[in-house]
Amino acid sequence: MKLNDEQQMLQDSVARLMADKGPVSHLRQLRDENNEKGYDEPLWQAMVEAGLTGILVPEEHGGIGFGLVGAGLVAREIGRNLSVTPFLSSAVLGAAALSAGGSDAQKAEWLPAIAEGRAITALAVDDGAKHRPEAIQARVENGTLSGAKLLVLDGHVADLLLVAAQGDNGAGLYLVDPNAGGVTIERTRMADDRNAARVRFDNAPAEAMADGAAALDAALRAGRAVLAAELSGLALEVFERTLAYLKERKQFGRLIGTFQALQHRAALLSGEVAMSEALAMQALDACDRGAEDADQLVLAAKSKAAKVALLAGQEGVQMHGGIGMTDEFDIGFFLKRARAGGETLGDANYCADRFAALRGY
Amino acid sequence: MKLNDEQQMLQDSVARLMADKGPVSHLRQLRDENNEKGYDEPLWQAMVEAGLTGILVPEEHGGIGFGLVGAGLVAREIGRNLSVTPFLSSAVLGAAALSAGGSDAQKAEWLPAIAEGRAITALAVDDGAKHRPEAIQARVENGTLSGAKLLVLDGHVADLLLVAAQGDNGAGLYLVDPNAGGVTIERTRMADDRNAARVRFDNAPAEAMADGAAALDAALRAGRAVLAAELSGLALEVFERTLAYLKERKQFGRLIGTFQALQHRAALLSGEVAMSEALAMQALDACDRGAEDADQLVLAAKSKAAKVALLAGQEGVQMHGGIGMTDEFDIGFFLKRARAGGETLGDANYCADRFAALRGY
Amino acid sequence: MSDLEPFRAETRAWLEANCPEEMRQPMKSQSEHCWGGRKWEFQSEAQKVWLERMADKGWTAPQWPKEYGGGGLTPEEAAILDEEMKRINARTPVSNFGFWMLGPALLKFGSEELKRQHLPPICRGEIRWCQGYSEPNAGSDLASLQTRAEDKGDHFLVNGQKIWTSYADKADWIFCLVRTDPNATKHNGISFVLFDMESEGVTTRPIELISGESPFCETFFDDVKVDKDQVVGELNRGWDVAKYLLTHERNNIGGEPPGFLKGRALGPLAAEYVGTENGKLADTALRADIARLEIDQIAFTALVGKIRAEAEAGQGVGAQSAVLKYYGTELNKRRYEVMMDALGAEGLEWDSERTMGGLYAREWLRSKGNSIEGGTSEVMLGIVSKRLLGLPDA
Amino acid sequence: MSDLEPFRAETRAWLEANCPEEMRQPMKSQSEHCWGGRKWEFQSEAQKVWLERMADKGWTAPQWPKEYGGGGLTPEEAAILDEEMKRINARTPVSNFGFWMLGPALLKFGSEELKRQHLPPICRGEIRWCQGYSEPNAGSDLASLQTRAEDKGDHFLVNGQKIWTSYADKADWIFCLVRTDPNATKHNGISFVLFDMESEGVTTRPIELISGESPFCETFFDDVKVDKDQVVGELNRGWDVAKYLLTHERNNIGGEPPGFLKGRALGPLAAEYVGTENGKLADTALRADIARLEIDQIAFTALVGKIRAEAEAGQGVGAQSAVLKYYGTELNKRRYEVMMDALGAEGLEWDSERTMGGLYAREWLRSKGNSIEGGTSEVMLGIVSKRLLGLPDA
Repeated sequence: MKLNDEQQMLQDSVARLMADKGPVSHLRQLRDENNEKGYDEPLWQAMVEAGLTGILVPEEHGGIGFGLVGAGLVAREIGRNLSVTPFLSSAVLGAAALSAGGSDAQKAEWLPAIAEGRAITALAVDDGAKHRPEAIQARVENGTLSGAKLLVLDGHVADLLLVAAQGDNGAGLYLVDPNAGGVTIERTRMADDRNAARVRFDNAPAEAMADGAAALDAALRAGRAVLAAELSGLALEVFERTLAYLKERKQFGRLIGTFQALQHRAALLSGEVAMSEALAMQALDACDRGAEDADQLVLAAKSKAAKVALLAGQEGVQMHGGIGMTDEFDIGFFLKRARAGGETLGDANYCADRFAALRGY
Repeated sequence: MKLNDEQQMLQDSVARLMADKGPVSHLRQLRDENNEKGYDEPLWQAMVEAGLTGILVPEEHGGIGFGLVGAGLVAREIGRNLSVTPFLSSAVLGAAALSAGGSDAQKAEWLPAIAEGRAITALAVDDGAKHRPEAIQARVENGTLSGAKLLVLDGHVADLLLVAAQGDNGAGLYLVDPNAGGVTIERTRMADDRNAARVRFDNAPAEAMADGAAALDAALRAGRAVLAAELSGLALEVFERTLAYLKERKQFGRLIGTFQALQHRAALLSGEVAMSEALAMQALDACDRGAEDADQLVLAAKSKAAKVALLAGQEGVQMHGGIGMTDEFDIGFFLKRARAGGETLGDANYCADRFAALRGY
Repeated sequence: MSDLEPFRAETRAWLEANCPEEMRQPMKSQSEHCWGGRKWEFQSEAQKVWLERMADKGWTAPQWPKEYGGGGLTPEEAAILDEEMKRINARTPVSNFGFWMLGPALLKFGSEELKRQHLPPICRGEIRWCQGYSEPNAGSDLASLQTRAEDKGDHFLVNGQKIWTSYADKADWIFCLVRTDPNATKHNGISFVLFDMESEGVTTRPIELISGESPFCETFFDDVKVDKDQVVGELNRGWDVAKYLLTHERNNIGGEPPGFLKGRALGPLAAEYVGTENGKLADTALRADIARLEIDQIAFTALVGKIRAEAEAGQGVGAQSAVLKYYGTELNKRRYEVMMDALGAEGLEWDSERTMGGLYAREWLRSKGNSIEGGTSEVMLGIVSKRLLGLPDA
Repeated sequence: MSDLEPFRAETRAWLEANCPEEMRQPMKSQSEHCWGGRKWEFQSEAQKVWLERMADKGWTAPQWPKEYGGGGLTPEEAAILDEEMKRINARTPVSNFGFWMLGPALLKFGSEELKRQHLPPICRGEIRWCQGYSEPNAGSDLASLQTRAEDKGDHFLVNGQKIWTSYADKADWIFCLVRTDPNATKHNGISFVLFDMESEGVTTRPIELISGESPFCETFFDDVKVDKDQVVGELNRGWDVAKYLLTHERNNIGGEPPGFLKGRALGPLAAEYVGTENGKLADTALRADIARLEIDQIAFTALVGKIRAEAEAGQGVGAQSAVLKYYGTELNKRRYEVMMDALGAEGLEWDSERTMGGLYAREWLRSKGNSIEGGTSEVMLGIVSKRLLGLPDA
């Protein structure tokens, strides 16, 4: 696929916004000051003003309804800058879940709030250290939810939790007020210095959605596709920084970029990054078009992007040598985020496994 | 492990013998003349005279009882020269099976015949295209065997077939006279130009062994360990030929071995070959010592050797460029044998799978 | 797009009426492909009729100008023709190096006379072309070629040797790189010339590959006379033509490979041989390998689509073709390795009927040449690192 | 071998009697390791007693000569001591760069005076050493180092900057490569000198790694006075000493890495997190990755054993150490990647108690440095290709 003019404009403006207001240095600062909220509030406000929080919210609910390609373009720049906001949690996962499975009242309550940045939502899916949404453990009985979730991104700053649990009709999402009784939230700082939380539910009041299963499916599909775009952007950025270093660092009296072994590895990495990017965009587009193979493409894209981002991080550190191992230098942040983003909503193996299952082997 | 003096002498003498009497050109000739027997008879006679056919046969049965390390040293040189004989079929698989599971009478009849080169045996295990000895299909009932086997190496020249079949006490080996009624042998030429056959048994008379299950186990273990040595030798030879070519072929006005990307790939390949060799010898030695982890080591060695031999073949062809793709040049024979030898008695995946199972995951 | 609907309807009707039933059957093997040329013996009346009818429409080369025997179609129309042919499984009526390589070169660099002389016979499948590029000491380093063409006043005298000349023994004419100025620097002094393979002094010798096939030849030129008007582009500027064609050739790689694996999913194939447990392939490592390979293929296909879309939007493909060549061929090799893992012993049979004459092993072996011919993988990575990434020379 | 049995019996008895119970417990983390040195604060009385008793026997450096504070053991005896210590899980009493690096260098290149001065305090754990090799612009290309030592008659004056100096902030003395002849060619004019880190003009600044630890420092020398008798080996021939030590260092790599994964099988660990189906890991791709990794590790261990056996038989290790360094570190990185795949979100927690303060993620990140420090993987492959394979320079 190729971007249309509207999408190209979006990409250009988001690229400027993120580079200006959400660079890697902000992530470092948030970490160093052990920021309580753990995300870049001025950037988030700027994104609200730019309408980006409503990118998946239909116009009738106050959003711009730009679709997943649009969300992916935002995520790509987030990946390039390691910008820290609840964009994935709220504008993608929350908006996708509510749009797909919310009742009219739930949509009317939450979608405008998400679009206008008045509310942040967080998705709680994983009962264990590995993402296994086919075997959700948390349960809802008589309108109350019990169970424990981890890797709840932005869980400690959320105004609404979307929690995957088993109910009378199988697994689906439920709405839980984080401030309600029976909800215990423990913020867990992750290697990538992003917000995550462990959340316990002990008979916490839970509100059913109109179609909680559809909401869960939609959130996972959208989240994986958008993460694929974020990780592709991350990989591209690491690659470009590494390429620049190859053209500037001298050893043995010559630029290290003149060493053929590094040249070939750089060439391989550039191809992998290009494939990861192209596939992510195709998957996002397939979702927007409602294409038959959208699920396969999304799983493939997430699997590929997770691998490529990690490879880019590894090669980035290795080619930078000692300096790449230092905290002072930014490249390590990308490596950490590559792994954390790769793990989120299903790692490369999980996605490949589901992909294989969809293809019948 | 390190070779002792006796083993070192064996290696040296076998290396001379194979290079003199069993070079790749013989394989080519056998193929081109579509030789009826399909193996190098003069070489086989020389091996008989050197006692190599009795390398696994205990001295009391006329062999030299040199153990699997000895057999592996022979196989290594077979791998380097692609020498074509029934060494694996008869001197390794046959001798190992009969030694481990034959009755006194069976040992007395067959082991001296194997050692003296009077008889060639062939092992028939695989019921399907993939090696799955845990699920043997052929059956023995009332002393007659029915089923179909493929990849029966040297099956069409064998004097005795050792056939894996289900009997009253589970799966094990049975002795079958290839000339008996109910046995149909179809020679199948394989990609590596080795002897193999598809054999059908329709109520063919089958003689039970004293311990057919032990015989099957011993044959598989010995065969895999020896094949690991053969494939390691093959990989070493391909690597050395390729290395020599890197030092001789010029393009762009310089030796291609001066290109760093090729240098690094050659270095990687050399390490892989060295590891494959070291592991194969360790596995053979562990078998001889009756070490507890012998089975794990053998599976690891076969898996590794299959991968490395294939990698060596692939890199060998690629680094030779166009000439490597021609039949006139020998490198392709190594690639073909790498795959066929890798497949025999369990491919890299199969061996890794069994290895994982032994290690409990 | 809707204004193309009449064209689609016409095309569909014409194909329905004119494509013989036999030419709508999938080819059992590549040997059923129609190469054309003076020596061609049609394998069936249907093959002959189909070629004639398509050639009459100009649809053997849909986008070439009508005055040279082509169909004069726009890219959009050509895409529709392609779709409609695929819809009824219509075979390609004829194809050879004349279509893939020489035609594009002539259209870009050739004189009007050369176009009028050579393009129509290609379109009609009357002349089959081969390519004379590589030499024994000029493989990856193609520009160091030594075959020389001496200016003898009214003609050139060509002497030298080519290798890897595809089907030189079956071709009628050759387009050939020759050195016309031995004193110029390496990349200069090369010309792109055309001559008849029946010329005196041309001999060919097929090369047997490790797969057992002989699609390539060694080709020897001993005082071959070549007309001086048979130079494509400027004299001594043949390298430009060659580079253009190499890029063009690489750009064509990246679709699905022909052969056994075409359109065949590896998962179900593997299931036949390794079995399943709980619906998953019983060989867990093979399952992982297939999934990873298929994901990489889908990613590659996405990249091909993106690059082509950009190329059509006028940004051109250029050095990107090296990316496509590299990954396309490496993925194809991986596909064949995984296929061989799945097929086990059956994949290794060399000449049995049940394996269609050892088709699996032969195609597996043949795939190894993909990353050598048309520019090695190493050369491709070099092009990517220098021209796309701008990494400096040592 | 049987004549060594009395030695084994004595050793066993002595260890039984002298190794404190606390020193027989496995270390919970690397922080319990005893580094020794002037600034060392013993973490327990047992740690102190154990060091003293072992130092008295000379067994902190079992194979060094007795006159320098070592144990004077033969390799066979040292192996027995090692086995007997392992039998009761006895901890290494003390260890630092003095044992691993400087000692071997002094024993091979040092003057009698230097040996007598420096080796005994090392053996007693009184002086802790660090290594001054790399500089900001001399990493892989170590020989281009610029730190200079000017001959001031009765002393050298050292100026410059080192980087990646392990625990320079905790060490007492440094062995350091300095340029003593600025006019000589790159590999000449370098000397291997020793000086006290408390000398005036020495400052250190810890470098924080991506794992959050700071095992390395930047170290600055500003007019540091160094005695002229503190040169190891010949003046301007320090490169020989450095090369010897680099090989020695690389040769020591290849055993199991310390840390969380030491002695831990990945299969059962993964089973805890990804679950099993029919006794196999439910994540089939992870299962394949672990099996392939473990097979490669076993193969590597076999190669290490073979190379060491050959080395002991007098064939030496030499450039083989580059093979070991390369594969040892690359395998370790792979192990940590697979571990992270298995641990999922839990592996990513950065400072929680349940992850021992983010131990998994931190060790994973730390492992990335393995293929950089002590000679990068790229440098190792270069050594292999040039020195072992004899491939020519461009």
